Amino acid sequence: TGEQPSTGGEATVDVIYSATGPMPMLLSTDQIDGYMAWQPFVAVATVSGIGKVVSYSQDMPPAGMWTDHTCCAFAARTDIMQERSDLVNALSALTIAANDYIKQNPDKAAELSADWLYGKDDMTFGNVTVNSVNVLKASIPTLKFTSDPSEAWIQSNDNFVVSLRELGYITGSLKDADPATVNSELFDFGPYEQAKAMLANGSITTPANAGTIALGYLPSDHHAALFVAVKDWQYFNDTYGIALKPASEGSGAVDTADLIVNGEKVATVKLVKGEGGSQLMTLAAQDTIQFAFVGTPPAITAIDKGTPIKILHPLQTEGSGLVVSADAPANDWQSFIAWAKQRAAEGKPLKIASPPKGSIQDVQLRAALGDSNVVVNEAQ
Amino acid sequence: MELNVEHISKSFVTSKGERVDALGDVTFTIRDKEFVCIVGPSGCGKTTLLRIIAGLDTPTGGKAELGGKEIVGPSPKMAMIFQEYSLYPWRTVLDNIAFGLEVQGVEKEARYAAARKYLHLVGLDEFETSYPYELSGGMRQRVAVARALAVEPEVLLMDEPFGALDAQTRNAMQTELLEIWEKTRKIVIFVTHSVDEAVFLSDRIFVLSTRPSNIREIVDVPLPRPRDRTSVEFAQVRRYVLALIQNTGESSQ
Amino acid sequence: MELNVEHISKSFVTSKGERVDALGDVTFTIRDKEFVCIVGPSGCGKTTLLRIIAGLDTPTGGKAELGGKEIVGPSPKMAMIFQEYSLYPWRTVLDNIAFGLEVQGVEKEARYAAARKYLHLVGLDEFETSYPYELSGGMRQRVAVARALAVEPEVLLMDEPFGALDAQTRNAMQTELLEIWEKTRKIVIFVTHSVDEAVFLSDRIFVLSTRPSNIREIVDVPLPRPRDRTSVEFAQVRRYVLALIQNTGESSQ
Amino acid sequence: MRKYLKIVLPIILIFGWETVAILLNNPFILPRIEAVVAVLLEPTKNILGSGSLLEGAGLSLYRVLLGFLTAAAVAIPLGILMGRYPTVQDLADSVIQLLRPIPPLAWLPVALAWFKIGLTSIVFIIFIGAFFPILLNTVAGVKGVNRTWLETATVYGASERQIMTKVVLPAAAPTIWTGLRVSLGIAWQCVVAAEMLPGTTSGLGYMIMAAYNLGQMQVIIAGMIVIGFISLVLDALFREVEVRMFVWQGRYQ
Amino acid sequence: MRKYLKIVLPIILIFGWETVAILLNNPFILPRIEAVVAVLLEPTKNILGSGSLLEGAGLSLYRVLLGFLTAAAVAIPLGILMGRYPTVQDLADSVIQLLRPIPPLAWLPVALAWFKIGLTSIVFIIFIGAFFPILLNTVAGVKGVNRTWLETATVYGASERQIMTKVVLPAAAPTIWTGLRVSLGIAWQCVVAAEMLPGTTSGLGYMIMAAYNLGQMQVIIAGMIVIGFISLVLDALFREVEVRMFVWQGRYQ
Ligand SMILES: Nc1ncnc2c1ncn2[C@@H]1O[C@H](COP(=O)(O)OP(=O)(O)OP(=O)(O)O)[C@@H](O)[C@H]1O
Ligand SMILES: Nc1ncnc2c1ncn2[C@@H]1O[C@H](COP(=O)(O)OP(=O)(O)OP(=O)(O)O)[C@@H](O)[C@H]1O
Ligand SMILES: [Mg+2]
Ligand SMILES: [Mg+2]
Repeated sequence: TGEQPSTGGEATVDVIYSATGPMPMLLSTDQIDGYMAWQPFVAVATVSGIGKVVSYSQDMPPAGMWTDHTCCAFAARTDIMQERSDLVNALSALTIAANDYIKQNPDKAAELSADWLYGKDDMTFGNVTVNSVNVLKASIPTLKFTSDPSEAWIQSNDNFVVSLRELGYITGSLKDADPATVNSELFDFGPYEQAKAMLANGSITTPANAGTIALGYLPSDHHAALFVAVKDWQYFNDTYGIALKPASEGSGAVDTADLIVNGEKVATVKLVKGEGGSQLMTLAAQDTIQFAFVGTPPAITAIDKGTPIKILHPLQTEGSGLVVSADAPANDWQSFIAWAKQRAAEGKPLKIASPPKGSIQDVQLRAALGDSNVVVNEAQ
Repeated sequence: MELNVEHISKSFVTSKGERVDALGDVTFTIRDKEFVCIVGPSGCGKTTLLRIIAGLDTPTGGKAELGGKEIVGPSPKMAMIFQEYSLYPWRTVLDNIAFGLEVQGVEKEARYAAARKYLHLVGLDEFETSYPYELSGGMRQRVAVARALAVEPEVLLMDEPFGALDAQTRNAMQTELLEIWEKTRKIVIFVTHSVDEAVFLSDRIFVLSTRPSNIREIVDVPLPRPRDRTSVEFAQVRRYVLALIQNTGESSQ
Repeated sequence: MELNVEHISKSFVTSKGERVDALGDVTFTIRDKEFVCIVGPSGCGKTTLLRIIAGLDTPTGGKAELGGKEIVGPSPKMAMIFQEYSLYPWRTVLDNIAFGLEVQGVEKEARYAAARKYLHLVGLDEFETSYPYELSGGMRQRVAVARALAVEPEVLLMDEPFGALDAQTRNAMQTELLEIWEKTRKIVIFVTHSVDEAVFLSDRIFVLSTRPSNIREIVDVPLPRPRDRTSVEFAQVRRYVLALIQNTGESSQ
Repeated sequence: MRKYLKIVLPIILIFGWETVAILLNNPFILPRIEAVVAVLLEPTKNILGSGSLLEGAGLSLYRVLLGFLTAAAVAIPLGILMGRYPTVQDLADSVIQLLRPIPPLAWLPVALAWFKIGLTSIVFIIFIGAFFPILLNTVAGVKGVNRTWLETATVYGASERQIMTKVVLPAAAPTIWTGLRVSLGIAWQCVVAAEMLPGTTSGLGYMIMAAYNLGQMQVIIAGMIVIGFISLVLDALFREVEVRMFVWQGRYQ
Repeated sequence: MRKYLKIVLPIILIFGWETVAILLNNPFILPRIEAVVAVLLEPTKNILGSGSLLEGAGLSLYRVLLGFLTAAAVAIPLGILMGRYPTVQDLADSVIQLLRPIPPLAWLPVALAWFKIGLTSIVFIIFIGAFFPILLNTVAGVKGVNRTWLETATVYGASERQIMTKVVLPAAAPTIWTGLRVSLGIAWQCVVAAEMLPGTTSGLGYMIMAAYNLGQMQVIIAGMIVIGFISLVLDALFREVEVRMFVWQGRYQ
């Protein structure tokens, strides 16, 4: 470990891979100059006053490239899609309905998410204590909750395939595949269409009993659809006739829920909290989980390695950001790059923390810095 | 019942692969109810000889017979008291004495009754529920003796049982052992380094030579019991055996 | 140089908080170059007495003086040989013998020269570079003796040094010790359980009583050296001391 | 006096902590004691949606005990077999030596693949940590059984089963117990790793890692203190049982 | 014969593994042996962008040794002081007992806050794991130093410093060495936890966790095998040194 000196006259930035949890601490103890993270860690910085946002992910360069950029999606194993399409369609429908709910009730969604993720607890960041509900109220509006696999969204995924190839993270079946093959490998929008149709009809077809299934997700408000669907299950039951009823009441995360369609229990759903998208993909490969809420890049790399899953439709887009400390001389991307160049010239290149290699945030940060002619060094 | 040892020899192969001839060619006969002591230089094979008689080791050559039957393994007819303390520290005194009977499947009541009898014989009644660590060295060896007697063996093998005791306790134990032996009358083979002890206790003393050892001489002790250590006859036998030993050990190391 | 012990008493408080009176009131004088043996029942305080003389323990009452000066702590004038083996197993025989001199800051060459001299005296020249584990029990005690002699003390305190040896080795060691003592001539205080040993070695035998102990009797041994264990005079002294001890110990436990 | 000493350092540390915390004024690096105490004082309050400290402690205790007991149930019989029969030892040894150094954390993926999400995986990780200390101590304990105790049993004609239950097990019990004590401590060390498994949303280990992922120092430190404290209490319980169960060792007064 | 036995179980396991792997046909649950061997056979190939197996092993070894040596450098002097002076022991004991059971993983956030991103934090986590076994063994070793050895030195007038360097240290050395050996194994167990720290993108532990996140079971298992193997080799080295350094214990032939 240790920093390498900046090379030549080029501007460099050191990227430090880290779990997101310690990032606010690292920032406020001057161990890093900024971090690129998913929500609600961007909101954590602004609400607690530790840092400020340089750029939300959709605004990062190259200009226009990241508008509506892909983020998390609903994915399922191909075998269950073939054998139990009724179940897959029903779950898709619930997800779509939940996304509508969030769009209509962002504050309620923030509260339910804060309940799931933090038990609505206060959080302490150094000298500042903030309420998690407030953090999420700041965070939820910066996300775009949509279930629509639009052309732009597909294009954004294709952009990621290109970036991941360039970074050397794609080595398998997608390495040399043409765009059409890539898309047919990655996506299956059938369940989305069916779900839309059922919602439009106002009735969900009751699937046959499926025993116990498992759905993986990550502790981020990107997956608020799951949180609202479970925490306000009564609403979904009453409105759509489909619900995930938690096995036990109380605050905090729920690990088991009953899938109820038209008043009938269809399946026991284990809700598996993972640590990262790639970990969820491993679980899917082992058939430990059959469904996942997961970032599309981990799904892409997993499909590339032969994991039998398909991406069904998005959960949300955008939702990450680059944060620097509150007193940093950077307020937007331009001034950030100027700062980075100045610090590189002083021989003290900026240290920016990022989630693991190949994550959306990693790919975006590298691409944006590259576009601004800044070389990325990996701290070892 | 007689005990015959016929041309017994025993060699060991050490971990280094060297051969150690412990016993060369040992032959003797012990008469019924006889008390015999074995003396000899350290490392000459006394313990080995006892172990072979007890059936714990097999001889390289020759055989041992008890009552005309060859000894091929441990048998309830023989009890051995080891050189080191061998009481089970997790058992009370009474349970230690009852061990042999327990192993033989004797009922609880019966074995405790027998154990109490021998506990009384060695004069430790009040220590029935004590653990070994609460006893002095001398008391422990008395418990070991009681345990051995409790199974009512034909032969009692004792490997330097009083070696670790101080002079006084040792003398007292010798007197006690003789009293017990007189009451129960079995063959006793008693290994010791102390010529004094050997002369005080035994009917005959077997003097072993250095390795590979055999019987150098068998000394009769014709004195009536109880014997007086300070008598001239006692000193005579003692002097004779000491001289024998002194000539036996070429080296003192 | 004389050693005086005046009205020494010593009490311990055990971990349970009970008081044990080890030494009651002990007074004696040892003359220059005298060889004295101390005998007495187990636990009567022999080791305690030696430790007080060596300056390792302080008496509860009274005092010990060497050459008229009160003993308040360990001094290079005295060397002690402990009841247990006390060689340093990680040092070779030569380094063990040189230990006392090394501690006193004697130069390497000088201390090895001195150590070799005493190594020769105890007849172990060829074991110079051996480690203690490679020696038999008797050889180890000889090394301990050499180590004690090497610092050329005025007083040599020996606590049952030959207790763990077999009869033969023990006899040989006694003879050797006397030879060394005759060559170097210092005060020797020798604790033993063996009356035989005491009679063979010493000018006078101090017989201690049971706890809280004091000197029961001091027995002169007027026999010329080398002594014959099998002689009638030897047996007489032996018998006398044995009788004294037998009466001393009321209990044999 | 000694009792006071024991609390001197903790008190100094607490004062030092608070002073440094005030001077640093950076709760990220060192939160004030109040912040941690505030967490500890509300053990029934839900923390960050991962249950209360009390629930977490209870759940982790349950998991640790389950893993620990499973490990004991496998390791003790296997250890006894390995200690008593060289064949079994030879069979198992190479695999055990290779598996032993592998960190519990490295087993996470394997646990998940084999035992799927749920209690079994968690228990498996704790099992892995607890298994080897128990196994190694059991083997050592059984191998260390005094040969004389075994041969005594043989002399009295004990069967292999009797030797196992009446000699080997009681004799090895103290060593096995030590293994259990050490291993329970290690089982606690594994609970954080075990509760990192996906699908886990409760337990002290989970709470610590969740707090880590949310940057909540005061919760982490509170969690560490609770783990330290529970381990202390369990260790004290084990010692207590040890003192009662193994009085016969005569070590405790 | 015994040698063959040692490879029987590994062979069975390998066959069993391969059979199950073929039947399961899911490399995410159990990869084929070929896949693991392929990883092991190309130790210089970059794996998952986290460096090659060889680099990872080298780097982890470096970190482990650094943490281990630091732990030794602190724990041994502290342990000696605690073992020799009850005051120091009383002072430090309660804090040590509380800190000991806290899992290395739980220290991650603390390490990060105190030692910042970088080598120091990693070394600290390993330090935590390695520290306590060394400390406890050193204390035990120093406390276990034969009282007679200490008193012998006192009798010869050794100063406290001389007693430390010439008696306490050499006498406690074998126990301390055992502590070091155990602790090096534990240090390896901590490397995975340590390499989970932010800013780390290399080392065997990192590689295992990265492979875990990417579902590369063959890399995980290869990493586990390499860790197991390095530990085995280090352990063998320690034993080798032990045999050479501590010949004087007379245990090894
Ligand atoms: N299992 C063994 N392997 C190798 N050599 C052995 C073994 N048992 C005994 N010996 C050797 O056989 C010889 C006789 O040993 P034994 O124990 O019978 O002597 P001993 O007369 O009882 O000695 P002591 O008086 O010291 O008890 C010794 O040289 C000893 O080293
Ligand atoms: N440190 C101590 N604390 C308490 N009691 C002690 C201590 N040291 C010795 N004693 C007691 O003082 C008495 C005398 O002990 P000492 O070791 O001097 O006897 P001894 O005559 O040398 O016995 P032995 O012949 O068995 O060596 C014993 O009863 C012993 O229990
Ligand atoms: Mg013997
Ligand atoms: Mg004594």
